[in-house]
Amino acid sequence: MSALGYVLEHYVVLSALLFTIGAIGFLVRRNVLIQLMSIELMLNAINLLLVAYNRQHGGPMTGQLFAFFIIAVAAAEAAVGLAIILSYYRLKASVHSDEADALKH
Amino acid sequence: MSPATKAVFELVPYLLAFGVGALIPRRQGTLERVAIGVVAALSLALVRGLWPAAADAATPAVAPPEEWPHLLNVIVFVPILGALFVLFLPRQTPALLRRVTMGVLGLDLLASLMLLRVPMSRGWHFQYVVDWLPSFGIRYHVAIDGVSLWMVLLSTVTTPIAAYVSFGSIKKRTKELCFSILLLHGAMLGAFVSLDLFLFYVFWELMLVPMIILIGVWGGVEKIKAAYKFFLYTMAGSVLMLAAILYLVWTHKSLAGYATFDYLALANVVLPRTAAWLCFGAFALAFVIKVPMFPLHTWLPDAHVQAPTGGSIILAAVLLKLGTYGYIRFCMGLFGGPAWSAAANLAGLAVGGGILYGALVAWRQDDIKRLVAYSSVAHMGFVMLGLFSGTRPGVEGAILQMVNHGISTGALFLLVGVIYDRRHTREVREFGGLAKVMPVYAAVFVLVTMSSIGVPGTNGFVGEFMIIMGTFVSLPLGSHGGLQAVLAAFGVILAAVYMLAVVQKMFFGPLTNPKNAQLSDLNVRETIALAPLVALIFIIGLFPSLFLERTRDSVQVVLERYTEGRKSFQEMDPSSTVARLLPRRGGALETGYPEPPGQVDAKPPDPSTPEAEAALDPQQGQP
Amino acid sequence: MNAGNALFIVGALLCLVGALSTVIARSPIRAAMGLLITIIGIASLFLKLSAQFLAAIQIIVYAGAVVVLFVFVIMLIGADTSAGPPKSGGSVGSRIVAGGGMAVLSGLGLLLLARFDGQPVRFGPAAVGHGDVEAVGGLLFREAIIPFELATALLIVAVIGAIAVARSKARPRPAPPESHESKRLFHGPLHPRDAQRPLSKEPAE
Amino acid sequence: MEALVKVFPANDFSLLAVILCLPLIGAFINGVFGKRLGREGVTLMALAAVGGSFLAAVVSFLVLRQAQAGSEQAARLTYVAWDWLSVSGRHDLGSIPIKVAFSLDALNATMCLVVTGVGFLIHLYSTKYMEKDPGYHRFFAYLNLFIFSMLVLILGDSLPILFVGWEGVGLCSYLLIGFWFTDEKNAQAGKKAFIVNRIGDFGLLVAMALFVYHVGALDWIGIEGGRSRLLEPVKLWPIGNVVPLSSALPESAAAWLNTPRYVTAASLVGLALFLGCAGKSAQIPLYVWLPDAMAGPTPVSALIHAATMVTAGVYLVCRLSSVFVLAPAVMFTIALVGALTALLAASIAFAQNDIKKVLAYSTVSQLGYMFLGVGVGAFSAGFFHVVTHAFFKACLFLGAGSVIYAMHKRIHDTDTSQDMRKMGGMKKYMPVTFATFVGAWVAIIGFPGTSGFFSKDEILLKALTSQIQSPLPGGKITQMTRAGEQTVLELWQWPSWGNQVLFAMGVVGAVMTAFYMSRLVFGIFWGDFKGWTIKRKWKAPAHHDHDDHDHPHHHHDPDEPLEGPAPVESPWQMWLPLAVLAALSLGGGFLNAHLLHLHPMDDWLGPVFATAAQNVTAAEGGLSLVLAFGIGAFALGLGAAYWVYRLQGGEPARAFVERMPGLHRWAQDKFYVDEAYDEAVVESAAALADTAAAADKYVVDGIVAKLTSGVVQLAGAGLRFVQTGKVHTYAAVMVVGTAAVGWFLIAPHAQARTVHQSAGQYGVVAAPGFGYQYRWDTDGDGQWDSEEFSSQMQQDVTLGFGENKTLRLQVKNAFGRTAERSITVSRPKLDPTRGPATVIQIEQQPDGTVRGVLPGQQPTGGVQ
Repeated sequence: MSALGYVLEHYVVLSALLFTIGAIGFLVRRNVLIQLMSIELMLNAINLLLVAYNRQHGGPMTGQLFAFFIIAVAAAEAAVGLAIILSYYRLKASVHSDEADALKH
Repeated sequence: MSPATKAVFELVPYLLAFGVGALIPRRQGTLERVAIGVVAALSLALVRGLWPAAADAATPAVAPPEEWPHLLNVIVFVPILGALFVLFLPRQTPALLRRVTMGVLGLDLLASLMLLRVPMSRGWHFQYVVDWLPSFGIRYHVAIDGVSLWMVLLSTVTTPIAAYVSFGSIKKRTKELCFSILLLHGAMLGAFVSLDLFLFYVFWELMLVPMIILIGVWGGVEKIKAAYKFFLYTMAGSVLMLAAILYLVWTHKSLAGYATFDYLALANVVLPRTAAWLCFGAFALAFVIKVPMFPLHTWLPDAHVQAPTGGSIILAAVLLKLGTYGYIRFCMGLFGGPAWSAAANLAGLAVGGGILYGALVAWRQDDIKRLVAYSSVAHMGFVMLGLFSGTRPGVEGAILQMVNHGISTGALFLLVGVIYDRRHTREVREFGGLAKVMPVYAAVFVLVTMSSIGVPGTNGFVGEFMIIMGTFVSLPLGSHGGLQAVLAAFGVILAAVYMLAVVQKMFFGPLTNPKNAQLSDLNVRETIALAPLVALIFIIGLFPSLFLERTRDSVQVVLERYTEGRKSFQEMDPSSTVARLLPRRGGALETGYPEPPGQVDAKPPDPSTPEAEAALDPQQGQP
Repeated sequence: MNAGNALFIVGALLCLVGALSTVIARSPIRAAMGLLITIIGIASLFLKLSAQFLAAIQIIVYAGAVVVLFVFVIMLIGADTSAGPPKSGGSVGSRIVAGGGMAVLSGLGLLLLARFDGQPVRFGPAAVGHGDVEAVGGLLFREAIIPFELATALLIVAVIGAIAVARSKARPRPAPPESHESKRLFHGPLHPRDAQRPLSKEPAE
Repeated sequence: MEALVKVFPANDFSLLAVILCLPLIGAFINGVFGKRLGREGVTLMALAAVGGSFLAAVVSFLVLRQAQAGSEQAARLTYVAWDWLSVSGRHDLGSIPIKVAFSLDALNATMCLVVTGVGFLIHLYSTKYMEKDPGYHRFFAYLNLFIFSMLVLILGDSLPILFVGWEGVGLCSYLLIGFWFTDEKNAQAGKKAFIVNRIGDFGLLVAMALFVYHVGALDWIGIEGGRSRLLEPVKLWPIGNVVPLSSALPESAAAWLNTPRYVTAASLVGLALFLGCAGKSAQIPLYVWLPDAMAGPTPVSALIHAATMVTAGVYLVCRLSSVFVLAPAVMFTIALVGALTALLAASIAFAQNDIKKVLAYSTVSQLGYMFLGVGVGAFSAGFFHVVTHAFFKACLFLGAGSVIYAMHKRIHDTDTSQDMRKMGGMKKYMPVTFATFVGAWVAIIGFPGTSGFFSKDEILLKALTSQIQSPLPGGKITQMTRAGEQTVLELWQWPSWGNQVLFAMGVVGAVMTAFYMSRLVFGIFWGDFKGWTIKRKWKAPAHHDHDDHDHPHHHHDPDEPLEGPAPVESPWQMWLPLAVLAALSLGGGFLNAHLLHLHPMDDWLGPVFATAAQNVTAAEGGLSLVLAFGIGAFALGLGAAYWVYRLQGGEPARAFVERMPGLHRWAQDKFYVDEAYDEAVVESAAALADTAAAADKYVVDGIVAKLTSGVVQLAGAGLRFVQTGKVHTYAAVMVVGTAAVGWFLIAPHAQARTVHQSAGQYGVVAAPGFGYQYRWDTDGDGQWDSEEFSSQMQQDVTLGFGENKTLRLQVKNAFGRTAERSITVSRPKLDPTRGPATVIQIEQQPDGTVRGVLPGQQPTGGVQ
């Protein structure tokens, strides 16, 4: 038990679980808001992985830097994504992603 | 005699020519008189200036003037920068836009005339090389030789004319028009002078955009369809060419150890049979579509009919030449072997599908522009035949015929545009007896027709004659050469049939259609635009050696490369799948050869191994 | 079991519970709360991995901005919007295939991971200053200055884009119907002017 | 004279440039500035140009005589203007420069005099004839341009320069025939002339190509010098590697088809050249344009379509006589075609009423005579007929023009004013015209002592006696093959009956000529005037005061009897040329009167034809026979015509027409040759063009463009169904795709690539994958090197030249699945004939390190 949290593989598995949960959430849920949150989950999982590996390698903190930029991009993505959701809601009065099929027609 | 008096005496013939030229027009304004006078004086200057120096052997041989390395950059980028500059001008001032455009084009013309000061000896001239994307071996490499020289001059001469004519008939969206023309001009020139295949490809594709805009915005009723057709045809060919370029570069990299897109380096790559055939096919397809050759020609009539006059002139005069130029430079230069082997069959196609078929179809057209478009197919068939013949007169004639076609067909499109501006129809049956109301127009039309059907004394004859003679004695065409030359000569009859039929229907006979009774003759703008073309028709027809002189050495080089390519192709074991890299020839022909990046670190030498098998990928067996 | 173990267990549990509740929650507001929990868990794990700066950023940006934004939007739209029945069949089949496939894939991936033999990699001692603000900041402003500036540009563009997308177009309002007899009947004129008599407070002319 | 020779040396005889340039300048000034110069200016310019040219020609002639006087060789005066272009010879070897060069020798000096001299007279005539035409300046510009082109044709020193003139005169002919272009018919005739001529030009182009290939020269000297190379055989069939459908044919037919057929290059060249000559000189089968060309103004008909341009074909045969005589078959063809043309044209001329048409067919017929002459090898006789014909036919045409000019006073319709049946009795009204016309008439029908008599009898004599010898010893070309000596081709021999047939045809033609020409003359000048009722003191109605060709449809009601003044003689500008030409027609024969042993012309031309004469044999004697037949033919023809048209008033002719209306109609409608050509050639070409146009629209465009776009559209329509628009569907597909990629990454793949490290050193590198482990069998014993899987990805192999080695590789993935593959590495044999692809030059640096450098310029071959 003493190794818990001090071994890289633990973080890798945790990150994989988080990512899987996020991915399944994204794939299964119809609510765009929750899909967007699932994406955030996946991004966080990746961040965790990056930081964990960076911790293992030590040296220059490029992994952390990368995570930093991912956070920045995630923020931007959330802002734009939410704006799109708002706009979509105005148009369709719904937040169900499977009703957005205007491109097909 | 003092230098001053001498100079005055030197000037006398020019003044005389100017005077005669200025006297020619009747009932027209000063502008026209001055313009025609200038054209006459310039023609004289051109003839005298290009006259071989042997005439005055008494004067000691003067060293050719220094080549200014940036001249080609100026020629290519002046129009492109001009296009960008035009974007910053207000669209409410069409007159200013037009003046700026004409100024830029004029500047470019003057700059391109500087090219004539240097005799076009073997090798590259005005070469300028600079790294562009070194990690991919892409360089900005421009240079000119006797082949591209005339292509560059052809475009710098015809584009201003096309622009000038366009400004007369197109009044809407002037800014976009100016932008498109300038960009198109720059891209065409760039394609003619690039020796880096990547650069060439960039210009080749860049050219498409303004041309589509020209057709699609100022075109006729079905302009969008025509623009699409033009685009899709050209694109289909050029993407395959890109694939072939990449394959070639990749092969070169695996052979020589460094990547380069440079023509000079890639010309030394000898591909194995199948690959060579495929790459040749990809290149040839791109060029053959552009030329165009049967059966890929159907975009041309549509594009011509729908394009505005200026667009048609540029399309016929310059754009099509990129196909033939590309064939000379790249197909014959890079893939001599397949090109040689395919020449006989392709020449059959050029004769049957181009010269004869094009003429027959042209005969049956009611729309004059469509007729001229099909006549283009026939004329370009001649050019291609000359190239396939692979003989000196054949290729020289083909190059000359490219220029001729640009001038004659350009002038024909211009003339069709004149009548279209007045009547808004191009149907032959709408006209008849026009010679009565538009005598000058009729005279010029007949003259250009004569040039188009190759009456001796005009430019058309010289090209066709050389091509036919070259085809007859051709080695690559073997025993078919004679038959193909005879059939091509037969095509000359058909040319007379369809062109004279249309001349007769349009200009002769009674003036039946009352709508034609009040048509005005050529106006000042049209006369000025036509004058240089008419002058060139005679200059080339009478003094073709002025032009051939400057292509001769380069054609020799092209043919050497061609036979050499064929030789190394034939020497290759047919079952081999291994490419080879020829050693560098060096000399003037390979100045600007891309050097490998730095020096190559090699393992300690093993004197007992005579070979460097960098290229040899042993074949893998099956499990 | 020391404090480090405990921190990891707590962080991991927070993450998993939060993630699951995000995905499972019916109401978006609950999902947002789950996301918040996950983010806090990740932040604590960052601390465990001696990435103090990132942990702070995580809290500030995610908890402070992103989740708040989510909550705002949920409030704007209405918290119960997802309650309605699906209008178009709901793509049940695709969702089952996708979700199931993903689950199977992940399971196989974990199995693959388990198949690798080899010793688990233990972290060594963290270098001094690893992941603190000074170190990361120095790196950010020295070596990664260009990406950093690009990130700022991206954020600005994103903000502008978000505004542009979310802003409702000032559509011309539909002209009010000429006469609503019923309204007139029951409510009287909506405005005194409509009653064709001067407002009581306006000076009569 | 001496001074002249000094100023104009023989090898830089710039007087030729003067001869050429004057008409060109005239054409330019008249064409461009003519309207501003006014009629007088144009007249002056045109006459000065051609007159000056004539004077220069005379001077040149004298200089040439001077040069010729002392030598046996043919004297030549040459002038090189500039280099035009250059082509190359067989298999692109050698260079054949084509210069804008002109030369003058006895042949073309004579021709030059005729062209400029007759040209000047016709210019003079035209100043009056065309006086009232609004296109006066245009007319003279064209006419001057024509003279220029004609001079280029005859003075050109090489075939291409001749071709320039050749097409140039065709162009001028086109412009002048269609001079009154507002009439559709004229424009049509011009077009026809141009296109038919182009067919001939095609032959000339082919001939030039053959010369380039076989002789390697295009200038006269070079062709004559290299003519023996034309005797080589040319395989005509099978063409190239075309194999006929021999398997589908019976044995004998296939054998017959596959037999190579040879002809001599000379025959091909001769035929091709003759096609050109037939086009320009209106011989069968290309004669149809000439009668239609009469749509042009009459002086044009006189100058171009009688005196000068149409004789260019004869000139060309004479010029290249040394080549033609190498092909006896072609010569016989020329003679036969000439004789046939003479007969055919004469028989059509019987039934024509339009005086210009009669003269046109007469021209065709006379041209046939010339070809008959040159065909039998009597070049100087043929050429002499060119000269005399120029005199009398120009005179006849101009005389006809004079008559038409008179008729035009009241009849403005072109066709009617030229109708012989409207004329008659002109003798009385136009005495000068009459006298000159009669002078030319007696010449053409061969009245003893006139020019026509001498030239025609000379041709008839040669037709009877002269033959072309086989140029090859033994008459065949043999070739050594494995089966022994084989005859490749046997030259065609001149048949023994050939001369008799040709002579007979010539005599018949002479009779016919005498008959129809007399019919023409009797019709015009004798009898009563039938054009209109002659009234003294008749005054022109106001609206008829101009003679305007722009309104040719200004018809009178045909039923209404016309009235008008008596026709009057033409002004001096018109009759002076007539008189000069008539005098020449009568007296010109003494230039070559062999009967009187007077033959300065033959002596003069002798050196030019000296080479050709080696291949011609002429039998002695036959003179009295020919004389008898010649005079007999003339007497018979004239007598018959006199009897029919004078004594019987045309009654027998009418009776003949009534008895055989079909034959007459046939002849009148020119034996329907035009119609047959229309149906056979033009229509089939048009049908071909229609097919091509339709094919282009539907088949080519259909397949290349429409089919392609159709396929794309169809594919698009199919793929639309895949696009549901539902996000979750896409997501599911994506997951499936991810799974596939994942599977690919995990499944074992035993792939490997070989890398070449250094000479003989190769590395075999296995492909990486998730959880892969490898084991190898490098020694090829079928046993794994070690049973354990390891992570060793690469094996190194050393090979000698031509050696190869097989390795086995097994890959195991994380789930224990394995895959196996064997890899063969081979090193190519050392091939001494092929150099290395790239030579790496080894350099030792000063610091002792060794570096390989890609050399700049290394010869191939490498270190052996």
